[in-house]
Amino acid sequence: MIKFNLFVLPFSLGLIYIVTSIIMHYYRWIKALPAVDKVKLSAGIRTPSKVLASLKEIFLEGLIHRRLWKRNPLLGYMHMSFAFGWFLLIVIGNLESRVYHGAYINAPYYPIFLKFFIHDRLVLFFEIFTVPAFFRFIMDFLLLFVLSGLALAWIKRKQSKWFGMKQTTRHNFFDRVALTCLWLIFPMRLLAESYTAGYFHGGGGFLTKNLGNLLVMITPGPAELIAYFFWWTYSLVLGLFFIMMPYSRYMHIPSELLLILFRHCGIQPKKWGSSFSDLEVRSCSRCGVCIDACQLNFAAGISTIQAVYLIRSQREQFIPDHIAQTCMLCGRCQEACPVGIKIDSLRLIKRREIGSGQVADFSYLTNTHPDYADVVYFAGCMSHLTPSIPNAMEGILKEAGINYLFLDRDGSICCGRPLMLAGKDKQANELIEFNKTLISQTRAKLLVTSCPICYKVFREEYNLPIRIQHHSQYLLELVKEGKIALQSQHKRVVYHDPCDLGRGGNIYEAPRELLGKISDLEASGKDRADALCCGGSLALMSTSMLTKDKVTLDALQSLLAVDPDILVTACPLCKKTFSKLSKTEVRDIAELVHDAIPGRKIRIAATVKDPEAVIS
Amino acid sequence: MKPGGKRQIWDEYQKEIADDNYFYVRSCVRQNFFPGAEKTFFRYMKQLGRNVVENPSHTTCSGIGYHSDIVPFETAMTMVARQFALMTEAGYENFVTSCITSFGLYSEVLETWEHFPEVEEQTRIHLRNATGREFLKPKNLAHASDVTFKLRKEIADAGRYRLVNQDTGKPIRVVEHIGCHYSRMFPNKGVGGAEYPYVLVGMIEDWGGEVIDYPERRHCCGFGFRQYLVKANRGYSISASKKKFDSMKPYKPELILTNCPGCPMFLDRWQYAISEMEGTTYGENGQGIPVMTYEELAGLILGYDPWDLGLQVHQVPVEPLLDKMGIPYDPEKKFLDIDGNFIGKPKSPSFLKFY
Amino acid sequence: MDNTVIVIGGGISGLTAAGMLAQQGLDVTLLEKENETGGHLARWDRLFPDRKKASDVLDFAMKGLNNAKIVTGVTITGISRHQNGFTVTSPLSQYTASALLVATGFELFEARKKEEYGYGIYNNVITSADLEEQFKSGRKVLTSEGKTPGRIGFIHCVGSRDEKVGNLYCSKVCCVTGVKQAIELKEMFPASEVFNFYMDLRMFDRHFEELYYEAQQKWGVSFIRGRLSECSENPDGSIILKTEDTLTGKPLKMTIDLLVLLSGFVPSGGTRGISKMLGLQEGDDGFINSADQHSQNNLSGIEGVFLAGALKGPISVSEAVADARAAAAQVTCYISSIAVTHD
Amino acid sequence: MIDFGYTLTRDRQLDFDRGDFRYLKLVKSLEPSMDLCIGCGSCTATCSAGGFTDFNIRKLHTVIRRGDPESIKAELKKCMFCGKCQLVCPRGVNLRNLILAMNRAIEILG
Repeated sequence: MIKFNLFVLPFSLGLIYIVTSIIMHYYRWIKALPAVDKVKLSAGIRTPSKVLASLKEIFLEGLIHRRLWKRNPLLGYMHMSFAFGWFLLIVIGNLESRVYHGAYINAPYYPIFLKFFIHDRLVLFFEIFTVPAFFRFIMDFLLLFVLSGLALAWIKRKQSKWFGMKQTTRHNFFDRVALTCLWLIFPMRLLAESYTAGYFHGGGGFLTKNLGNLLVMITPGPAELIAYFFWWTYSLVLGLFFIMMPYSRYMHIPSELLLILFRHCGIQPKKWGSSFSDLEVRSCSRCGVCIDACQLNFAAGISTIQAVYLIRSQREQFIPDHIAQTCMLCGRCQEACPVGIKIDSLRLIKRREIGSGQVADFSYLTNTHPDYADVVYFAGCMSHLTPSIPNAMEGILKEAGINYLFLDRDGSICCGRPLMLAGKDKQANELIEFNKTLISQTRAKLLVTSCPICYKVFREEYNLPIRIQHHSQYLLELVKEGKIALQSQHKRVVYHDPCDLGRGGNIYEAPRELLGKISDLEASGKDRADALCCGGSLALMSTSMLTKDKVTLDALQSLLAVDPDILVTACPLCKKTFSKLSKTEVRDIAELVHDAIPGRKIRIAATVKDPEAVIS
Repeated sequence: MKPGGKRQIWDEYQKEIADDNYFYVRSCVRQNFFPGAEKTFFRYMKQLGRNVVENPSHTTCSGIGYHSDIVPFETAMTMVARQFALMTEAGYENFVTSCITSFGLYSEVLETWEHFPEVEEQTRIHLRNATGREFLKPKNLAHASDVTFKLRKEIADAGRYRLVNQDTGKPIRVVEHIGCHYSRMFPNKGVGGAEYPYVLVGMIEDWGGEVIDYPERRHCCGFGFRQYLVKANRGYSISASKKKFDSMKPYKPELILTNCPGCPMFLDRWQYAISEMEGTTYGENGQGIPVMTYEELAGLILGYDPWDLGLQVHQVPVEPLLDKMGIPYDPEKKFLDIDGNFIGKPKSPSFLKFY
Repeated sequence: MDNTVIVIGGGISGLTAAGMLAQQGLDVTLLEKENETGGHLARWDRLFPDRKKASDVLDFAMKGLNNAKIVTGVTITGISRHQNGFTVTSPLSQYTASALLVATGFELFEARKKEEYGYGIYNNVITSADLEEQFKSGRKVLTSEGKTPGRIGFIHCVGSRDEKVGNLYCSKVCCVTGVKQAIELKEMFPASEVFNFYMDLRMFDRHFEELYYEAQQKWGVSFIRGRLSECSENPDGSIILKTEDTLTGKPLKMTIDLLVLLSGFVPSGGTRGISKMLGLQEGDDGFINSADQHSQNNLSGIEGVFLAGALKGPISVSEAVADARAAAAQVTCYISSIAVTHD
Repeated sequence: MIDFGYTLTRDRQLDFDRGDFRYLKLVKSLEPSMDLCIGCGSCTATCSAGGFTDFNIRKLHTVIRRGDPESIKAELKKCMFCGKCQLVCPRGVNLRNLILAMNRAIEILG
């Protein structure tokens, strides 16, 4: 029995190349890890639970593409049919080859090109129920499965709208070559196997056999040669694909596997970049989901700065400033990313490089030695432009008889996050240290802030030994503890999730539960993790007010679709931004709570604009 | 530059200047600053057949104290009134002052009395109580430079030299500097008004020179009374002068002509001080820019001996200018007084060219 | 008594009013001292804020005048009053009418009076009117040395809001004129830098502020808050400005190639003359006071004598047109009322 | 050199003709909206840093426009970047990025 033919060479070479290249990549990534992460990793791979979890995720995300399914079933099926189908072809192909091949080890190409080497015909009727027939059926079925995905992929390229995608990524040269190969692999396999089956009247399953007979019948010329030609092309495109892989988007497949393992070992992105970030960059499949998720794209028509492009320029070793600076860091793309890349931290890494030489001088700040209190309330800079929020908070705190201290009553010392959003962490830390001292001096057990921007940084960077709450959480707590009794005003309200509170702080339910008690809360189109940014983001650096307004107007349109009496949010910046353009009254949750305290004269929510917006 | 435009303004600020019989009051400081100046005024007035008298018992007008904020206006008015009394007693009615600040103060006082007769009455009472004197207000108040301006053509006719470079035949390039108190307060009291005073321009033009305008022409010389008199402010004073020099330098002036006691003093002495402080000189090849009073210049035009005009006490040597104008002088006699005694020769400055 | 009206002054106010009156069938005679009607507008190129051609506005005003009698080159020497109304005499002839509408307008402040700005002395100092004439002529605006100006300065409030020239009032329209002309110069010389030196920018009417915004955003015109104190001339003919940049609190010195003075309004010679003859009420600012600035702004306080336009103080063209129409309405009412009383 | 006991003081005057406009050019290219400032000062009035020290944003970018950047180099470091200025600007000047741009300019041009 012949076990070798020249045409297997391209495939085999390609295979050798890609395997070594992947090993080298893995080696480099692991080697470049910081010591701490190396420890985490070695510990991780020795912990079965973590390994299992990784394998599970690799299976669910790498083969089944669960996240993608959730987001877009068509895309999900497409990717699954490709990945999972191909995976099975290899596994089952191997098993099948063993039927004909006793040896324990055999050349990798053997199962791949099995039908070239094995094409015995099954004549007798009962043979249909034999093992080989079973395998042929399965293999043909899988091939069909993959081809269906291929068809979808092809349609997606031509008609991305059908997939509900407004935009797909632009490809570079290697991507195109690799893509062409990828698209050719399975048709070639189909043709090769079919011709072979047709010529030898054997070796094929329900698909290849019948298609083969048909082809041989209708195509003139020596079928054997045609078959041989297709075996060659099949091997060639396979080999070429493997060789192209490291230089194309398809490297994301092996990269993602390692990334998943890293994550499960608890390795985090680093502020100043690391091989983890590099791995993330490599793991991007450039599916383009982030482009669709980006408000700057669909609301303001800016379609050059999205995650996928940031990552690509990163891969090309040069990120233009405007790509790094033009982003609201709202986290929507991060939420949507099927690979779960922490794109915001990647962007911040670049922002830190810009102007990394700059220093701050906050020597003018002098410690005011604040009084002691149980609860320290920090309104935040922005709240000083929406005085109705701190006013409401104080009203409530008094009502609840809390021993509190309004720490930034006479003007805020910024929490530091705005500086961090501009990539100025060094400067931010000076402010953070200063505020930490102030806060600890109050000996308070609880820090409450009205500003999600502050809230996020308090939790992530301050590591204070005390509880930290956003006022929406705190007010709910007060209600539950019975410190304040509320009476619903039965206003129809829609709640807007501020980026830093929702996606940033994972606080979705507290404000809703609270609003449920004092108003008739209506759902809005995009909410929770999918909520839109108000457009006022401090992270958006080099973008004109006009553009920002577009984002705001678009968000308002979606939020006010149900025409509520009040648009409620829990962030002074969101409130200010919306108030500028909203026809509907915009208020902070704290104001509503304050109004809901029985015996207070209720303000009529009829004014077109937020009065505070006029004052400030 | 549209000369027509300036002429038009000059025409609008014609002031009446008496032709003869002047009662002259001196400046407090000029005899020390430029001893020859006032003497020369008398000399050429005599030569031109004009009658000028003065009264040795006249005092300061107190303007210097008034502008240093140490003499109240009431006091100043009474002292001014006394000067007028001296004029009245001498039977004169054309009052001529040597000092610009005095001129400013006299104008200010007269203007005040014009608008507030009761103040004038009060002053008469003060004067009467203090000195028993009575006075008439002058019919004509002029500054000595006004008078010289009026006689500039006669001086030119009688003159032996002109503001012309003998070698090149080109007019000498002159910048004029008018004392702040000349017409800033009352533009119509000065020849040519406040913005483009004509009093010195007229002399320079008629004596053959070329007037050059420069950006900081209007800027104060730097004296500013308080600024100089209080040592703490002196840096401010010299910086102000430097600003003028820096601004005029590109125009290559060959002479600075002034009509105020303070200005020539500071424009002259500060050139030395600046050169010693930072090595900067403003004239061609290390020389300074000679500074003169209109009397000294008139004297030169009329052919008086430079040393009789007191030019030897100038900090910035005038010899280069004399050479240009072709005025002969005896270097040997430079440091001799009227009786031929040696008055001592200052040691040569580090940077400023000295002769 | 008849329905004759004499309109004194053939500027945009006079023309508009005369047109209205004529269209209402009154017998209108318009007297203009110059040989051409149109007043300032006839010498102006384009109008703020929409850059409309001044000539278009004039043409529109002229349309209504078909059956009004227009006499130009008339020097009025006397006005006498009698029971039939008024007789206006000029060296050549006499005109009688039941009512007089005075629209003798304003003239621009004589920039020369602001000596320290050097108008008429320094070659490259011109007024907004000079600039407008150059625009109208279609020639490129050049420095006196024939070069294209690289840096241009506009000085606001020349002869306005200035105790030193005896005018405390604001001339109102210079601000937006400066902005408009700055834009026009930027269009002509995109490479040039244009600066406006102002005390306040009074963009009082519709679309003015937007024009200011456009000047900054689209044309990069710079605005420096500070009033020119004095300027002098460089040997090369360029001008050195001395002002304060009040927003940084520092004195500022700047060399510019062309300086444009935005001259304010003063009552015209005609206004002063006629007001003497009729004994109109002159305000402290020299402009004519109406019977009541709010409700009777076209009445002079003298029966049969009406007021229209800039003789009552600085106004824009659109305001002048509106005021002239209002005045015309007042005159018509008056004519019909006396017709009634005399029947 | 002789010390007379007094010194020549440098002229406070901004000499526009000797101004250093490299900074303006760069900053403008990074944030064109700076042209829209009308000097109202609301940015300075609301400024968080301005509440604690004599930090004056309005002055900072005006000075850049006048070609006199020296004076601001130390000042700029005081900004806390909170972004209030941007929220109150009546002309929609993108102030946070403007400050970022000024910092960049100083970093690049020294």
